[in-house]
Amino acid sequence: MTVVTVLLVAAVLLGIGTWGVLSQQSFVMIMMGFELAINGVMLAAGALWRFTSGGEPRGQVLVVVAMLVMAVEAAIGFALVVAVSRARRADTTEGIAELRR
Amino acid sequence: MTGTWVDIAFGVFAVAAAWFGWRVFVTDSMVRATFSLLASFLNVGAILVLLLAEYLGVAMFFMMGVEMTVMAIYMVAFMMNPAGLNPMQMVHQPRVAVVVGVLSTAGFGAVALAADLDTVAIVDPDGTIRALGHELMGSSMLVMQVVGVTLVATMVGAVVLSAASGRFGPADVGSVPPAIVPGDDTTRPGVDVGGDGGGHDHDHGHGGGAHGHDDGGDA
Amino acid sequence: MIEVAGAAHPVVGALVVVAVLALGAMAVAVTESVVTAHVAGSPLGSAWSRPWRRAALVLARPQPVTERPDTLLWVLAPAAYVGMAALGLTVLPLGTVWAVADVRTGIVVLGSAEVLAMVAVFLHGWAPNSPLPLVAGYRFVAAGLSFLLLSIFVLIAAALPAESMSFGRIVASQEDGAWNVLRQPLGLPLFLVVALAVSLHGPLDVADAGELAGGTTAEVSGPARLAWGFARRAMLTTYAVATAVVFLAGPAGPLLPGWAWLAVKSLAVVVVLVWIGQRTARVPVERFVRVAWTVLLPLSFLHLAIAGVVTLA
Amino acid sequence: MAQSMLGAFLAVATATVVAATAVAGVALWRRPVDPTAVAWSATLPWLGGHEPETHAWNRFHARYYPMTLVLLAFEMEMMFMYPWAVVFAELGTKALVEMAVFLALLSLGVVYLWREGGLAWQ
Repeated sequence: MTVVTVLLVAAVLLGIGTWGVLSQQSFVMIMMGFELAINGVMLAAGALWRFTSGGEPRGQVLVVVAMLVMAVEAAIGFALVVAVSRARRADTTEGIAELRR
Repeated sequence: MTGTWVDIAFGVFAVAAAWFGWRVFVTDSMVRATFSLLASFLNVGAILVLLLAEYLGVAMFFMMGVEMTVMAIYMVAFMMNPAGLNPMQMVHQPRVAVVVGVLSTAGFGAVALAADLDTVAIVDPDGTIRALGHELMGSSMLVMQVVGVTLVATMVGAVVLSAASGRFGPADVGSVPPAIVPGDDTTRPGVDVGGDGGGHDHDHGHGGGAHGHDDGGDA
Repeated sequence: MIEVAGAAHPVVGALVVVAVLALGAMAVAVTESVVTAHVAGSPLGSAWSRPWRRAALVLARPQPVTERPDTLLWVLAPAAYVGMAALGLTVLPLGTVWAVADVRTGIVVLGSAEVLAMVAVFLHGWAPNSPLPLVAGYRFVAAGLSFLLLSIFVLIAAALPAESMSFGRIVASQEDGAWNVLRQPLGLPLFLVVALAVSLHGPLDVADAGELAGGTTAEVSGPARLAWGFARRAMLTTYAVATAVVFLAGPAGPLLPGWAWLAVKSLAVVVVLVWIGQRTARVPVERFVRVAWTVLLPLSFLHLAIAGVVTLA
Repeated sequence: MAQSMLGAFLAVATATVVAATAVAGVALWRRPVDPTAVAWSATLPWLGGHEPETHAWNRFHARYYPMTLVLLAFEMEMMFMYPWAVVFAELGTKALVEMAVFLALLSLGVVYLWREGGLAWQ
């Protein structure tokens, strides 16, 4: 377990997440992709904190902020899903025709 | 635990994190997809514990457990075919997506390999939680209070968007066209209530689409 | 004086945890039977042996087959639920100087166990592909997302005087000062609510009560049903021990060895919990959610404030 | 010391896995209903004898969406409160005031949820 191996794992998670975001049609599945990408980011931040910072607490704060981004993204994202579904009965990106105009 | 065991554990958790992450997007069952993502998070949490970020790793279990439970609710409510009983393809631009995914992995990985990162040992591995506490109450205090404001904004936004009715009646009054027949929600212009209506005209073969909207019972 | 115990050998730790959960689950089953008989005014004689006879009957029953269940998750659910009871127990001190692993993040580990137990209950409702268990799973999640906050605030309040999130330190801080039941008086009732809800007992038994058509267990019978019955009693055991540790100074006490004091205190908590369960009517989930957010959550803020001021005084 | 922390978590993980596996073993032990004896019910949910009116694996609308979303945002405060609890006694009144401000701020969100009727079933 070195800084490089951990960062490589983070890169894989980021890549899978990106693939998911781009390929999925459903709102909720797209959010899953984002979360997996943020998962990779948190791992990378943890690795850099562990191996290169000497335990500087700000590195930990960075991970907490990444988690916060995830929570905000999830809460607002789900709320949008509910609102769009209620108003338009749509649950995929293609379902909202208005966005194409 | 000695170094070798840490390496072995890291390998297991790393493979599991990636494998579960991949399963999220290939399984048909929405609940399995959600909890595969949770499993990926748990493995990353375990790696964080191996990285001596004890608090962050364990907190990951906690936070992601809650977040994925909520996620599961929305997956079942807003995906047609939650259990994956009818296999279906819910993707677009699959080739582009794979290429971009591989490229981003390669790019990020190349940065990791190329960057000449000096390894610095952690000064006080037993004091990491206390150090984080002092940081949050000290120089990162502003971060915490800004986070507080952000979270309030998030909560208000989420309630505005998701609550069906506020104190002043239905939340979407005025934002949707009125029904042709008064009181009949299904005759509203732009509302698709047919079994195979315009909103779902892509390539997922299933029969339980739009009419499933109102099937849910009360929890 | 409790010292941070470090870690037991993994094999020893696993054996102790399994033994405690098994003994605890049996104690809970017998307590339930006896308290039920006592409340009903029926003779106690046969109540002592009733759990064993019922277990044997359950074992002999056949398992219904539903159409395309998610078999993997169906088996995983009770296993994960017991696993989370075990996870919570590992970080609790079980003797004066002994815990399986008195880690520095003890209360976070217990909180994680609680959250993941909620996932297990949801999966138990989802897996059989049957409407009633599914509805019960959602019902429990609504309650679970509400009582979660209470347990976190209560445990954080207990961590304030201990200056640590380790349960060993929490016990030590009570030996130095007063027991938490006295200096943080709101904590015990709030935590009892959590203990009942997370272990699917008493008035908050919303996931698998018999009167609610069996809830998540509507399609489970035979050995798998026995496993689920064991799991929820194992969870009650873990939370009874946690209650004894956090509020009654766990293994601390004169004359008797630490584990004996802990056993006595935990058993007392079990009796109280079961008795509450027998004497109170089930709360509808919607009402519980409203009460949890509008009454219990402000109470836990107040509790936190009291704990903070008392710690600084 | 760091190594002993990992050793502690090894013990935590071992006990968890052993207990879970033991119960998985019991839960795996299933005795199927004899399909020749009760042919029609063999692959239907039992439901206490009622006939199922719906497929369970359909869309299921939970009635408490706003509450879950507020919780998602609200529980983020835990990430700050745990480390805060550890240094609380050391920092004293300053820490008390700081967390009081933080929690008061977050409570606004909960109060808003309650006033908008978000706690009622939608």
